[in-house]
Amino acid sequence: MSETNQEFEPRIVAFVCNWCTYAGADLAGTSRLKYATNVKIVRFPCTGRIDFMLLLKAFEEGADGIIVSGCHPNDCHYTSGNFHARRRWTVFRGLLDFMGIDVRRIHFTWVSAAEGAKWADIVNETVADIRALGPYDEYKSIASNFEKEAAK
Amino acid sequence: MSKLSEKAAALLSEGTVGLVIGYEQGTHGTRPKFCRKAEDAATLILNDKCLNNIGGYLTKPELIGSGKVAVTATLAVMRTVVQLTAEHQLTDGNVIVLALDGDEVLQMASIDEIKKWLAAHPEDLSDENKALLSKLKALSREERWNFWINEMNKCIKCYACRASCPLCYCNRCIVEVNCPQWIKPWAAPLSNMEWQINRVMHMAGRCVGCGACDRACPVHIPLRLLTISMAGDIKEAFGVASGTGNIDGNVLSSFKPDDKENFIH
Amino acid sequence: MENKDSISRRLKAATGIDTALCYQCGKCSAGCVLADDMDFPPSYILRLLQTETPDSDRAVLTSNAIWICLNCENCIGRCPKEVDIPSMMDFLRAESRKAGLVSPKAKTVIAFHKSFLEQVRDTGRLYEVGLEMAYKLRTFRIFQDVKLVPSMLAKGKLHFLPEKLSDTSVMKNLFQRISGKEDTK
Amino acid sequence: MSKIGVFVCHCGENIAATVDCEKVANTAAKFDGVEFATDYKYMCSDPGQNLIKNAIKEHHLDGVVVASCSPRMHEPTFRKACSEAGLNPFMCEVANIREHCSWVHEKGDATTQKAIDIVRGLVEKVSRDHPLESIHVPITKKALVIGGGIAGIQASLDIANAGHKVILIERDPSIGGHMSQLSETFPTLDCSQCILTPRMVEVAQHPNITLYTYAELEKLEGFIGNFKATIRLKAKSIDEDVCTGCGTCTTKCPTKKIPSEFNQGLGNRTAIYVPFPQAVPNKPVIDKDHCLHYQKGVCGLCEKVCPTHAIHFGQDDSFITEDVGAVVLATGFNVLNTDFFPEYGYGKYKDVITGLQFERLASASGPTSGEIRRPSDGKIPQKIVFIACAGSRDPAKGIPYCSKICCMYTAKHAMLYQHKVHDGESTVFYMDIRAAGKNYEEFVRRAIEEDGVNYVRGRVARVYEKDGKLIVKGVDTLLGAKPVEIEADMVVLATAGVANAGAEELAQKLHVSYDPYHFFAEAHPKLRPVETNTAGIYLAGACQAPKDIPDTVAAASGAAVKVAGLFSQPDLVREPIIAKVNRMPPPVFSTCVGCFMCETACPYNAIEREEIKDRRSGKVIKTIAKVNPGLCQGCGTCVSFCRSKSIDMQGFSNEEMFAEVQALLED
Amino acid sequence: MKIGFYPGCSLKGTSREYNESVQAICKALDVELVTIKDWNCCGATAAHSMNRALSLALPARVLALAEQQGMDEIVVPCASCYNRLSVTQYELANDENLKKEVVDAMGLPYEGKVRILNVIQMIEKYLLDVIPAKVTSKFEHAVACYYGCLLVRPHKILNFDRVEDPQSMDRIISLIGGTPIDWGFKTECCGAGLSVSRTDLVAKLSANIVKDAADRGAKAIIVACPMCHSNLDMRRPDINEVLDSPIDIPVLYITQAIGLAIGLSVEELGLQRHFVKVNL
Repeated sequence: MSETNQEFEPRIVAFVCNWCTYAGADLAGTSRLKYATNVKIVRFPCTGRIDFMLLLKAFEEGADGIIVSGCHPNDCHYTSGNFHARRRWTVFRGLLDFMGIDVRRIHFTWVSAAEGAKWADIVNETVADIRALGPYDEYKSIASNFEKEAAK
Repeated sequence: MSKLSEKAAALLSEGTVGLVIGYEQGTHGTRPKFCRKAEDAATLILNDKCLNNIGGYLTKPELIGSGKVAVTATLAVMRTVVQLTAEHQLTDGNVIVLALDGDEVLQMASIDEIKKWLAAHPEDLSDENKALLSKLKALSREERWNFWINEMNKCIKCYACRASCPLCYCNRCIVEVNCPQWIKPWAAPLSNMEWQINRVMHMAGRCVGCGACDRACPVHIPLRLLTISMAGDIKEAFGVASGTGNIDGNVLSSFKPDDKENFIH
Repeated sequence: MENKDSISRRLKAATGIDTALCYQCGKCSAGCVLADDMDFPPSYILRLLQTETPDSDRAVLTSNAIWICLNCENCIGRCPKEVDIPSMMDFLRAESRKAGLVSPKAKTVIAFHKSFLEQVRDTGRLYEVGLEMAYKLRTFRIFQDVKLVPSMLAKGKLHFLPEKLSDTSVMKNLFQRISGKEDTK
Repeated sequence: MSKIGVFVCHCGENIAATVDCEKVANTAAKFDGVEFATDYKYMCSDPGQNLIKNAIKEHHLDGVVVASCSPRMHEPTFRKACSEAGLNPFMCEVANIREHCSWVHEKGDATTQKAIDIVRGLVEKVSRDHPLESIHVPITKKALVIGGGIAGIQASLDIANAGHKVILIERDPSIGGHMSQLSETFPTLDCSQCILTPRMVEVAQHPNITLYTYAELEKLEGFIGNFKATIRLKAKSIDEDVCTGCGTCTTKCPTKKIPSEFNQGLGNRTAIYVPFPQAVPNKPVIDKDHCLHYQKGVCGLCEKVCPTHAIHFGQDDSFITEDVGAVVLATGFNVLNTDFFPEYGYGKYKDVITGLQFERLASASGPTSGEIRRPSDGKIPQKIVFIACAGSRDPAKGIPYCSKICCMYTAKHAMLYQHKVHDGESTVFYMDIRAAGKNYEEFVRRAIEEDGVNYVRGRVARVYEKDGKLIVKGVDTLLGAKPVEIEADMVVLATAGVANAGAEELAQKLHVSYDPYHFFAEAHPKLRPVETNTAGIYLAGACQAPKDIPDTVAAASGAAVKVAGLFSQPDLVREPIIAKVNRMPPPVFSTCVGCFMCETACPYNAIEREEIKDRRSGKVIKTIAKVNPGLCQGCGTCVSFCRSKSIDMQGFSNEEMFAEVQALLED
Repeated sequence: MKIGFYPGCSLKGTSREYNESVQAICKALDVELVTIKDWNCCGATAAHSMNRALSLALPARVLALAEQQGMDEIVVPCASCYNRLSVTQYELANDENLKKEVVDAMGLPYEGKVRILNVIQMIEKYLLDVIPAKVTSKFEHAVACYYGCLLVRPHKILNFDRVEDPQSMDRIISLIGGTPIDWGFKTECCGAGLSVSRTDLVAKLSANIVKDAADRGAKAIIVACPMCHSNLDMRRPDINEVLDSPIDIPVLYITQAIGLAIGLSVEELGLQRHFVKVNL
């Protein structure tokens, strides 16, 4: 990959469920699809398991963007974990937006085990979107602020 | 003696309840009053100055013991009783609610009765809150961020918001969990904000809208706006009113297959 | 090819009636008292609309069926998919007139409806003698039902003076405000 | 400080071509807590696995990260290897640097860096992992089968033949279900009772099967392997041990005009009755609602004539409890009442009948001994009309789904009619012919081509009677929606298949989910068709959706295999990847406050209530949530829902996930 | 007892005997009908065939007038008017925009709260209890009760009787001593609005109805709709042209049948106005 030094390389974490999206990402691999290296995947049993605090922690640790992905509605391995997650994200997203946190940096998506190509697209789109938004300095500044205070 | 005081005194002297929690006039506004004897009830009042949510005391066994309790109730207190019962923190029938219907004192002993009363008396947002909310929502995202970061900067992590909230009854709050340390314990904008996000998310579908958190805040962060805004989102997205004691599950522990998902691609 | 201006789409946009719901069981046509007299029975009309082709749409608008439909509502009462065929017929009649594609066979029907509404506009009520006369002038069926007239008069069923509203301008205004929005001609 | 080993696999060139594996290993070696790191060509090969095993022993590793292919591929392999080397298998994590890294990125520093990051994330996770032990749940090796139709019969026999005990309960006085009512069966036209009755007898005589007829499930408690079923034995008013089934009582009973359920109202039965001659058990019951003794306190004739004194008036329902390890639901279906179709005149005109009634007419054991005679006057109908989809595919008045079986049984009915009334004319009004099944299409074509059944594509609008004829107003949509009118002697409605009465109640009793039509829901529509969401409860037959006999029997055998598979284990072993509510020393006991909001979040009803009692006084101090390890499937929805973080998940704990996220983003 | 009353155009013209008989039995049974002042035509089939907004505005004005004149319940004997008024009320209640448009056009306030009764509902609600005591000469005839379309459909909106095989008129006939026959055309359409413009079709449809009734031994057909009446009665010559042999069974309004049973005269009930002679 030809990278220029000027180009901003966003750091992105993906929170995915084991049964659909993780497997979909595996399929992207076995299909040898190519996508950007910026996204690192954390495997959860189910989207229902993804604690909203972990998303905040990712931002705190310097993530510029986040992907949250699981099984399509009605396809959940545990029948309804994704439905619960969907409600949680609806509420969480509204609250974050109200507090001025940039929800454009969190991409929610459903990727099934058969959608390797969709996964590759999602990664590339997210990287491009976050790259366009630039580093999440706003958040990082209060994170480092706190580090500074902690050091005192 | 007011009719309210008479009723409360009667409940105590009959032995129906061992404790009546209510309000009395204090030096600076109203204050909670715990009546254990009939004569204690003489000073009880109940009016729109009674803003503290005394429903919160109901989950404190050290205060109320194990017997029946009566509580003089504003609508917010009634919502608290209903919600706490749905969350198995109160036993239906163990709490007697005394409310005012004009001059008359209503005595409600069952959750169904209280729910009926609440359904007949919906409480809308105050004009002031509405105005504040729409003002904030009209801001750009960056402006909202700056607004809240500025507010969060003031926070001294005293947890008065938590202490005053009738629905913050956990034995161990998430801020006291250190494995992992979800939220850094010291006061700093980030951890303050994380604390508030946690507190508010934990109120999803449960907040009774009493505004106690907001009034308790010593640095005057408009905390109520967070829960009000969220309750609005929930109502819009799922058609569920917050703090109504839905026994079929909390808004986040239930779902409909066709819940809207316009943000998921 | 996608036909964005098909009748089906406009019908759905204007009334919410979705022709795609129809799965062609034919129960509407089976129960329609006039299916035998229609060039296209109701389910056939729906099939034509489902194709969303200009040819089919034209066939529908020029059909006689849409004008002899009685709106007796037998079809919707029995339709397993609750497709509101009577309201659809109302819509198709309006479309047919707008497009100037009214079946020549339907002229008498339209003439009657127009005469009827003119009576209502002018007097607020239906004045049957006036209606008959206007209708006959429109259709040149001067002698239709002429044999009925004497006995109707004898039985007190016809009056030569119309009953009117106290203020007939009320109706004229109402018609005018409505017509401003939609074609009544 | 932990001692973690990191093993980076080249996967031949699959990883090494784009990721600098050596660099990954070298970098990992410097991570906090990493004791040992190396790379190797094929970690999953025997030498690779030995490398891991030896390192565990040599370096006393307490955690292992294998950076290789997807954990969905080789996690079990590596965990097993660790286990063989004495390390708890759950202390081994797999870092996916192949599917998620080497295969999807070009060769370069960024790719190697990503692999390093992934490894770091898992090193941090593994350092917080805890050794976990598999969960063992004892199993009661006895199955409860609910419903004695062909599904329940098949499931019972299969389980019993696998050597396990079965309790079979049936609501009606006899087993047999709908299949016993059928005349011939499609597509072979063999006689239904001829193939069913031997199975019924087999059930009655099988040493492993205990049969309770006239019985219903009252209550089911417990969980997989450990259910406790309470069964209501409805009072039969006879002593079955004494009754010989001689039939004297049924012939003498004076109340003879009760519409026979078995004959679908086309014949009568007595108040003390055996539902049909081949009933199993072939002993009568007294229908209390119609018996003169019970209703008016008179009669008692049966008691007087019974040679063995088996009649016991005043018997009450009794209850028994059974410990069972698995439950098979085989409660079947019903046919939709046709009252909602007033336009077809069912109930108003005697000669408009349902498909199930036609079965009785066509059955040799039926009220007409198998002759097709119309109910009103007993005449043989010369013209007969079959209306398909009477209720099916009709969201307005019936049900929106396709009942699946009607196309075939209607073809069969028309065929049987033509076979029995050679000069008769039969017409089938249909919308689509759904004959997807082995020899099904051929069967329908035979009806049309060889038996001359007239198939008309269109629905019927209405049926009315005139001069002893039923005027059927239909349409032929293939002729441009041309109305068709037939003067028929009899009309047969292919009534829809619907969930059985009480299905919803039963589902709630068992915590089994059901669809909007009250059919029981399978755990997965494709891959787990005979399981329910509640572990240990299985589905057989038409209680899940309308099914024909072959599908029903296949599903029943499928459910039986699930039960036999469960019972073949000494006990139930489950991965310990489940949720757990924390416990603490008194006076806290647990940080759970018992709000039980997790209860509704759990898709498996695995959240139970645990009362913590004072050891001396027995007084309840606190009620907290408890996860039933037999039921929890480990989705973790409750974990992220719990406000006080009192529930955590083994293998994906808060601490582990938190550390992994932090480490992934570390520079 | 006072009820609002909307006669509609037919009852003032071709079907004046319907009006006469409604008024006569109400008077005899102590129910006062108060006519809506300044009422207008409901628009009937013509309006909704030509213009949807107009087809709602005309009935809406009638309902608005009734409200304005303090009526909370009106009886509408004409089945067509009853249908149009009910449908309008339903549509406006379910579409705020439409309601606004229509209210603007007619220029009257509109709430949509008036209860609309057809003549059978009015009889069932107010007269059923008092009729038996007043019956002087039992209406001992076998008759076919013909409901037509507009009284029962669309059922979702009208929610009156059963849409297939309705029974309410049959019950009234039994009450006054008659024998309602079971027949096949209770709710099949007679051709209604096409009476003038497509007499050929109307004759065919009405012939089916008259023939089935006569074949099954009905001595009269009982209706509750002026359009049904004029098609089956006034159009009888056209009908008989279609039939193999002429049929002369009369067509009576349900109110006329009741009137005869409680001893009202032929003239009071307007029976002399029928084309097919009433010789019961």
